[in-house]
Amino acid sequence: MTTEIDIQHLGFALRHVWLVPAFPLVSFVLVGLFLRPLSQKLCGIVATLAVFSSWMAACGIACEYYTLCPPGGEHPVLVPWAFEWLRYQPGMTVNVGVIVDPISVLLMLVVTTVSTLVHLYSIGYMKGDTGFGRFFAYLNLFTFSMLGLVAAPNILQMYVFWELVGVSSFLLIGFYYQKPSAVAASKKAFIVTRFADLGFLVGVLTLGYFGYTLFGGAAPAITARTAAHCAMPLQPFDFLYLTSPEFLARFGALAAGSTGITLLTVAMVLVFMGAAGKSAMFPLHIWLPDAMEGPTPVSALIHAATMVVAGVYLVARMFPAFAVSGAALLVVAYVGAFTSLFAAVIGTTQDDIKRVLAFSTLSQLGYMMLALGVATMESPLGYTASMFHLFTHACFKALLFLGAGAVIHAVHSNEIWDMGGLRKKMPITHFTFLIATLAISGFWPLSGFFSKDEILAAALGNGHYGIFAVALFVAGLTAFYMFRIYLVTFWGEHRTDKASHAHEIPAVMWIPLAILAVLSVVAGYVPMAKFVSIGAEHAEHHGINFAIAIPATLAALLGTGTALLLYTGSGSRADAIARSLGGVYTLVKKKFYVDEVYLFVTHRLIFNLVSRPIAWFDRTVVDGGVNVSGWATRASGHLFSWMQTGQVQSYGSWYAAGAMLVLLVLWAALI
Amino acid sequence: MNQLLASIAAYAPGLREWLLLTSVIFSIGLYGLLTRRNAVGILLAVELMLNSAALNFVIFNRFCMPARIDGSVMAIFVIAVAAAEVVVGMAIFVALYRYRGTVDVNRMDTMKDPVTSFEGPVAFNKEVLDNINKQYKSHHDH
Amino acid sequence: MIGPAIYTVMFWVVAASTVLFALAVVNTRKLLRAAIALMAALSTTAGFYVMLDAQFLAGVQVLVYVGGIVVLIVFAIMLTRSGELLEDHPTPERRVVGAAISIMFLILSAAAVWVSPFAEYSTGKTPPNDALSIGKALLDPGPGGYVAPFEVISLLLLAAMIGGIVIARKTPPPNQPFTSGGDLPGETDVYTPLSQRDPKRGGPVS
Amino acid sequence: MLMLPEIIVIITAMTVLVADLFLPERLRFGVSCLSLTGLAAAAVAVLMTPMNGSLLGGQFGMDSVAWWFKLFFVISGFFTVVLSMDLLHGRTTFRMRGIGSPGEYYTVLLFTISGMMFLVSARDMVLLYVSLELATIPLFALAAWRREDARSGEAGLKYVIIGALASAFILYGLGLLYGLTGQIGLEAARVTRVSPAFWLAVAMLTAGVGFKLTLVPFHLWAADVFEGAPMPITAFLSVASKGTGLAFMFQLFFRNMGGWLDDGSLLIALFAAVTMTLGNCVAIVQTNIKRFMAFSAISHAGVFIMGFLGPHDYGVPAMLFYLLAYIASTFALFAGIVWYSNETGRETIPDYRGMSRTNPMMALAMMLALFSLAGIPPLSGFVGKFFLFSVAAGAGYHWLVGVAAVNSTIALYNYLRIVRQMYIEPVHEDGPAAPASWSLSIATAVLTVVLVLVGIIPFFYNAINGTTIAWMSGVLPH
Amino acid sequence: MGLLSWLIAVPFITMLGVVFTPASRWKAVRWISLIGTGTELALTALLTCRYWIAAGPDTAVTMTAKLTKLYFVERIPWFESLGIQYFIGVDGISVSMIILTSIIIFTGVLASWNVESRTKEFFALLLLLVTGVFGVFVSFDLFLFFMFYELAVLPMYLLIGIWGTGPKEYSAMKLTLMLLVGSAFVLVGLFAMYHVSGLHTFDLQALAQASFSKDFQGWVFPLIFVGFGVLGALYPFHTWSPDGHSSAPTAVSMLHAGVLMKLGGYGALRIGVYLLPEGAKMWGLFFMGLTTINILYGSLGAVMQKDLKYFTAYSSVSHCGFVLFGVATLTVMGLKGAVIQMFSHGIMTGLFFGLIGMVYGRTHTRLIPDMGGLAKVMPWLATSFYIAGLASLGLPGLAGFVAETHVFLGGFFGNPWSNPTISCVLTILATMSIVVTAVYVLRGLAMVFQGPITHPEYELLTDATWPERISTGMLIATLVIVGVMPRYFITLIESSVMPMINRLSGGV
Repeated sequence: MTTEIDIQHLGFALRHVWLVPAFPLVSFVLVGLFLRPLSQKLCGIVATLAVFSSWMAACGIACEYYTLCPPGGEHPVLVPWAFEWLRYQPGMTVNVGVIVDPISVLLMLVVTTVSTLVHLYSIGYMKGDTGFGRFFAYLNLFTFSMLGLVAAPNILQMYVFWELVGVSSFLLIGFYYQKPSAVAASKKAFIVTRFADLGFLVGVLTLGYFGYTLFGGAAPAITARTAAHCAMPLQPFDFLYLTSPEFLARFGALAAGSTGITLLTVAMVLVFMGAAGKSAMFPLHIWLPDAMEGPTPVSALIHAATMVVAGVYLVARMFPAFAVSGAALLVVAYVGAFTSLFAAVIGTTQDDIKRVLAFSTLSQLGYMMLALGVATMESPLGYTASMFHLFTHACFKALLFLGAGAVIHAVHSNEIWDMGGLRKKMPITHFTFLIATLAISGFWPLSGFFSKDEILAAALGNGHYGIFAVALFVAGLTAFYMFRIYLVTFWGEHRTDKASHAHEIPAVMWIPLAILAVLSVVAGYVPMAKFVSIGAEHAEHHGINFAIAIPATLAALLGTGTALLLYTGSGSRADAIARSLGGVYTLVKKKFYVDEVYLFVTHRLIFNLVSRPIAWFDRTVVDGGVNVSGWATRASGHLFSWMQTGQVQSYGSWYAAGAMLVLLVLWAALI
Repeated sequence: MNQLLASIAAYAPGLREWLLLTSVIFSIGLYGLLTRRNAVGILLAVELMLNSAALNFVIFNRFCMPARIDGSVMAIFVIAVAAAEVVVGMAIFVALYRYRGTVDVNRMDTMKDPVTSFEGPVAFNKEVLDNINKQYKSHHDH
Repeated sequence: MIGPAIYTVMFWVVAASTVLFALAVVNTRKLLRAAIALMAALSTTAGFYVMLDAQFLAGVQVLVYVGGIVVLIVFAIMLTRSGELLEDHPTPERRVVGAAISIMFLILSAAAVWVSPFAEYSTGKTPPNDALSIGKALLDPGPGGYVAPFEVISLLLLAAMIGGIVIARKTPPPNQPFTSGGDLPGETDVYTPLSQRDPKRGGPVS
Repeated sequence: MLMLPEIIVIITAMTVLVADLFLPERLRFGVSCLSLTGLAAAAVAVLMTPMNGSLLGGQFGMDSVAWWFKLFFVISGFFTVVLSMDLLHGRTTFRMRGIGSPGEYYTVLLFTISGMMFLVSARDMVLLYVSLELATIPLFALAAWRREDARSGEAGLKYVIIGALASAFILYGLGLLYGLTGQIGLEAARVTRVSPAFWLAVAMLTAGVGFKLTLVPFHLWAADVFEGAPMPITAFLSVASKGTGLAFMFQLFFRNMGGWLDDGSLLIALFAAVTMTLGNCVAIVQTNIKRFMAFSAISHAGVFIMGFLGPHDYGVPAMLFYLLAYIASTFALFAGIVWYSNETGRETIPDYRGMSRTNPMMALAMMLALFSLAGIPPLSGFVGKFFLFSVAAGAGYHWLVGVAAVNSTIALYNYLRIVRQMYIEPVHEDGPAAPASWSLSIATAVLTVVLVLVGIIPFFYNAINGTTIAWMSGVLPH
Repeated sequence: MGLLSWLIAVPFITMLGVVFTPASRWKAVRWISLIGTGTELALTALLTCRYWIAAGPDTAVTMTAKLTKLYFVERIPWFESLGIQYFIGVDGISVSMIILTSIIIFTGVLASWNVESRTKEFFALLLLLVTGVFGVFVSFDLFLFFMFYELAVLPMYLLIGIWGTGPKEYSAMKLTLMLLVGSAFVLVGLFAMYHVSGLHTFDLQALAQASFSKDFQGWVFPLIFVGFGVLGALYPFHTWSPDGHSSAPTAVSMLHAGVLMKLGGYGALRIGVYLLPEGAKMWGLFFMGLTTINILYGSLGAVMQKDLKYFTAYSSVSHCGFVLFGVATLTVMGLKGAVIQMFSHGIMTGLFFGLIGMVYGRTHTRLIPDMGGLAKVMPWLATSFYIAGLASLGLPGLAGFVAETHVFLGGFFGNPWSNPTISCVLTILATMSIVVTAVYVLRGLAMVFQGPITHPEYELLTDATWPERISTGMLIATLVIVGVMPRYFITLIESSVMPMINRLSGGV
């Protein structure tokens, strides 16, 4: 039953949906241009207030949306507010607006909550830093662009804010621009994501092209269905159109030449390439570990909770299209699975606390991707599971990062071997960090358990046994490396004097930790299936599916056990195993030398073998050509000037010979 | 006798023979102008050429348009022009002789194009190439 | 009958002599001899004029051309003292090139002239070639007359004479005043700085 | 009275000759003023003569083209006199040896101008040939005017010999034309049937015209004579004698052989292309400013004869307009060169370095003249070249327009070499040249203004075009 | 004297004012030229408003029109016998280009605030250059167009020759000669059209109605396109651009890269595509390929440049490649993208070269390895440099993105007359440039501005002075406005591009 919703008279929040991205934008302009030179304190407050008010607006939207169309029922896609931004050609305009549907509401909530907490936390964390105002301006810019991305009703607006998110992450990673490593990391992040965006752009172009050419036929049916919900008329770039069954049917039918792969798959793989870049999937993951150079709140906000999930959100948004081209979905699944395994394995060997958390984020993102990958339109459990895991992961991963930040703030070093025995010095951080570790490892009462189970159930349900096995093994690994860093940092004796003098973080920093801890506990019980679902109606399912829960918990227990075994006590046992593994250990520690390969490819191959020869070629050959033509005229000048010998009689002979030549030419030409 | 006279008369010079004559004299004059070493000698050759051209006019007058006297009048004017030319020519040669002590035409080539050294394409390009190499010394990589 | 035969014989004899004299003008190494050869060549051309019923012209030719211009040339030879020493041979390649060009010219012009149809009109009526008609033609302002060229040729001769005089005259000894300014021997071409110049010649009036 | 301008010029020449005898040393300057007023009077006389009519039974004709040519000759004569005033009256810092005797100089100069005017109005071969010789032979004398200077003598020698050769060729050509048609008048002697002798005559006459207009195989005398002759005479040679050559070509190729012009247009196109390219290329390697101007004149000759190609009712006005622009630009440039060589005696291009700092106004005038010669908008050179290119394109010779455009680039390179010396190089170490005398500065100012305005104000082109558009239909035999 | 004649007259009058101020008060010269360019800016604003009012209502009409609708037309017969007239008017494309030029010249004058040696001649030549450029953008008579086109090229020689750095004579001469050879090609094409059309007039609108045969257009179009391409840095003829720009003083390279290179694109569009549609169809794909090389070649070449100005010169070669690529696509989006790219790249390069001049004024070196960590010392310049860099790599929210997406979509959609797969492949190759641009922009800027300060003496460098702040501020504001709210800017361009498309598809 499609509830009759008329755009004109919606609730206050739904009518003013544009407030959510507007607040951070206004505060970015305010802080960036005017408040920065005034006072640092004021910047912090204004920035946090702005994000907080956009959080409130998001909550308002969520409530009104779910009162309008109650959970469990039909969730129509609304575009309550939009304006024409850019007209490419008479039939093809791009509207900027805000889309309201289950996943965008969810994302808005997640982004605004984590962003508010991180703003609060960084007031304490960044105190006394010279670039305080600049930091908050960049944070607000990031929040604005993330909200813009989430609220994008069409793929081009998403691409616009996609780039803006990339730039703000570049600015934030390179915040300490005095440090060469931070500068290199920010550059690497931006270039790698930019490379992925190339694929995304080509994908957008293909979708735009086929969208426009097929727009004539498919449009009337779709507009009939969705006209009521949208402020502006349907356009080729809109998601409503791109994911509509009519369009997909016609587009899916077009085969790309002899290979038999449908054009739809090609487009979807290209789009996924953009998503893979932003969510740091396997080939394009190298920038995320280096992104840890930025201040920790940045890592918490961007590289844990919000930006990296943009890729997942994109795939979710285009899910119907992915579903129609089955092959693209398989690609998503396998890439996701492999990344989670790959990252988890590396995570076990890293020494830097933030690098470990980074690899754990990589691994959890792999989880979400494989969840989407395994889902199909018929049994869309994976879709809900992925969104659920996104929600829970945002909470506890942000908490982990903020906790790590607190620890680093106290010990002034990232190395876990410099810390140790901090549970006595920093009790609140220790307690919240423990909750988050338990959540991520997937133990029963906490949120991690529920979301991970749903993913495993989805994988099993749709018959992807291989992926299920990998996911299970990764769950174990996650537990192992999480408890490894937990034990090394908080248990055992103080390894350095700084660790011994560590003191608890101020209130403004531990309040967000507490809130996040509560959230990561409560988040598990939210009945996500009712709120977020797609495709066919599926049977109500409640309670815990024990067939999945038991093996998952067993794997987690196994991982925790090995961690306890290796890292409590003197820790010599860990080194012994490391030595025994020998080469494999160093290989894994060096992140499988992927960075070195990239560096080699770019510097040696592209710079030396391509652009230097081009520059040389341009300077000598093409430029040489121009110079030689100059020389040729000069040489002909010398040649002709040779005739001027100064001898009168040679002039006379040239004269007479010339006259006769004229005669001959006349005779030959005109007889 | 008559028969002998008649055979001689058969070779009477028509228009063609006359014109052949003038072109022979003209080319001899031209040869003189191109080879004579002494400037005055060249003027002699010029006189010859002008004279043959004047003769040409008279021939055409006699053969083509006897009713009028255009050819002869033109010849008279040619003679006058030749006179003027000789006057100026001789004045210049005398002045030149007084200054240079010779009127040998081959030595009158103080003014000619200085055939400067004319560097090949690489040399011309050399300055540009140095600029390029300076620009691309293998700079260290960051 | 005799007339045409004699006419032909005379034509070929005079033609041959003209060509020989012309070659002499061009090739003799002693310049005076070349001048005399030129005189002979021009007189034979006067002979041609007679044969072509242009008696007045022959007279003018002998009087003006041979008598005036060639004498002037002889004066020039004397002045430039090029008559005394033997003129050295032209450089071989100059000679070859000159010969080649002139022979080429001869062949081309002869061929062109030989085959072309000129406006031949041989009614045998001799042109009114006596001095009276030429004189009248020179000064007749009407369509047939040549009064304009007559005036122009006088200008030309005057201009050539003035030019010749200016170029060829000797500068007078220093003490004698000279009519044209800027030519006094005192003026050397040494660059005198502005300050030392006398006011009359554009120097600063102190 | 149609012949009034010529008569005025001749009378001025005579009075100058006589006045030179009686004027005391102090009033020597009066000679120049006399010739200037004479030329001005002649110019007024030309303006007043009607544009058609004939005298002396058709021998001396007058039409619009002749009218314009006479005007241009008188104007260039006027400016040559202005340019040579300082040199002749010793008002120069760098003493020129032996350029004296201003009276005779002006007389001979005026005679050549009258010769040119007669040439334009000649309607039969006799007057044509004699006036051509009157326009050329005195120039031999003028080229060799400076007796003590070996270069001037040598220039005179070369000019005499090649001039004599050219006049012999012209005479032979005219003789053949007379023979072919039996008529002495130019319009009357139009050949109806094509024959080898006619082509021989055309070849010989082209050689004669080539000598006067410095077309390629016949241009070799130009460099040495321009370098040897005194500076004002080089100016006169490069402008007036080129105008005479053009007038002579008009008389021959339009009036006499108009019918056959379209057959020979490919030959003319080849001539134009080769002359332009050679002139511009050799100018690159020149260092002496006078030799440089010789080659620039040669390249401009190539541009001129492009007017003969296309539909003639556009070619004639385009050529006349370009002649006007060429006169203005070349005289403006020569004013600067004459002034600089008078004041410092330096004649090589590198010697002009730093002039923009020592004498900015003169440097600006010379730069404008150079850019006009190179054909840079909005100056008149550009407009003139534009119309000539359009004529060539109209005739279908697109390749020639391409060659001409590339040539104007090479020409710009040549002219920029001088501008570079003036504007970019440091000041010449021998110190600045004294400021120009009042006569030269006025002349430069006037010429530069004309140079700029001729391109922009349509009056000039429309005037020329209006009068000469019908000229061709009158002349061509149909 | 209509509005447009005043538009051309104001810089000329300022130039005369500058020339006639006594040499002693050279400081006043800067203020005179600033006032002059200021009035020019005001005039442009007035022109834009009046155009917006006049052209607003009939955007619908022009959708199907075959001839561009001109506004504020002024016609004065000049040489009637040859059909030449002083015919100036303006349409959407010209208005956008006029806005660009007046902004760039205003900021150029501000950027050259401390030119001490021979200031009078410097500003006089600069204003003469701008008069030529304004003339080109408003003239619709081919003779007038060509006259202003060559007038705009010539002052470059003196400006680079006298005030330049490095091998200035060599690069000045090379620049002038190559541009003139380019205009030689155009000249041949111009005359061919004038004569073959038989209309005996140089009026652009009339020639547009003349029907040229197919093979005639076949050989004239490449001539015109390559002729204008030389100025628009088409691939094999671009070598003057790195030398010319690196030797030119700041304001000159701003004006040259910012505005003069746009003359090439504008000419190719206005005379190439508009007058010779059939020729454009034949050669479209070929030039698309050539300009793809242009784009990739320019950006790859820029990666290894050590000198900041060479770096920017190569990047502007790549961006001008976009302009010509857009023109070669012959689609609505392509042509529109070309015009927007002309505008946005003009502003971007103007900003870039202005900033390089300012940095050079302080550190007296342009070699990237010699500089480092300047952000700490001059934050304003560093931020504006970064904004310019991000605009050049096509960050959404700045003008570059709008233009590039238009060009890519235009290329991707392809036109009915050329093989769609090839145009898709070429467009994908072109899109790769956004990555390479990101690489060299960030690499260059990071080396110069970020990291620790390399030389101790850089510690005491000062940040931007007030003229520099105003100029950079203005340029950045324009970039942001066009980037964020492109709608108003684009509808006008679209209405003046549509006639060209109608001519292409519908034939004359």
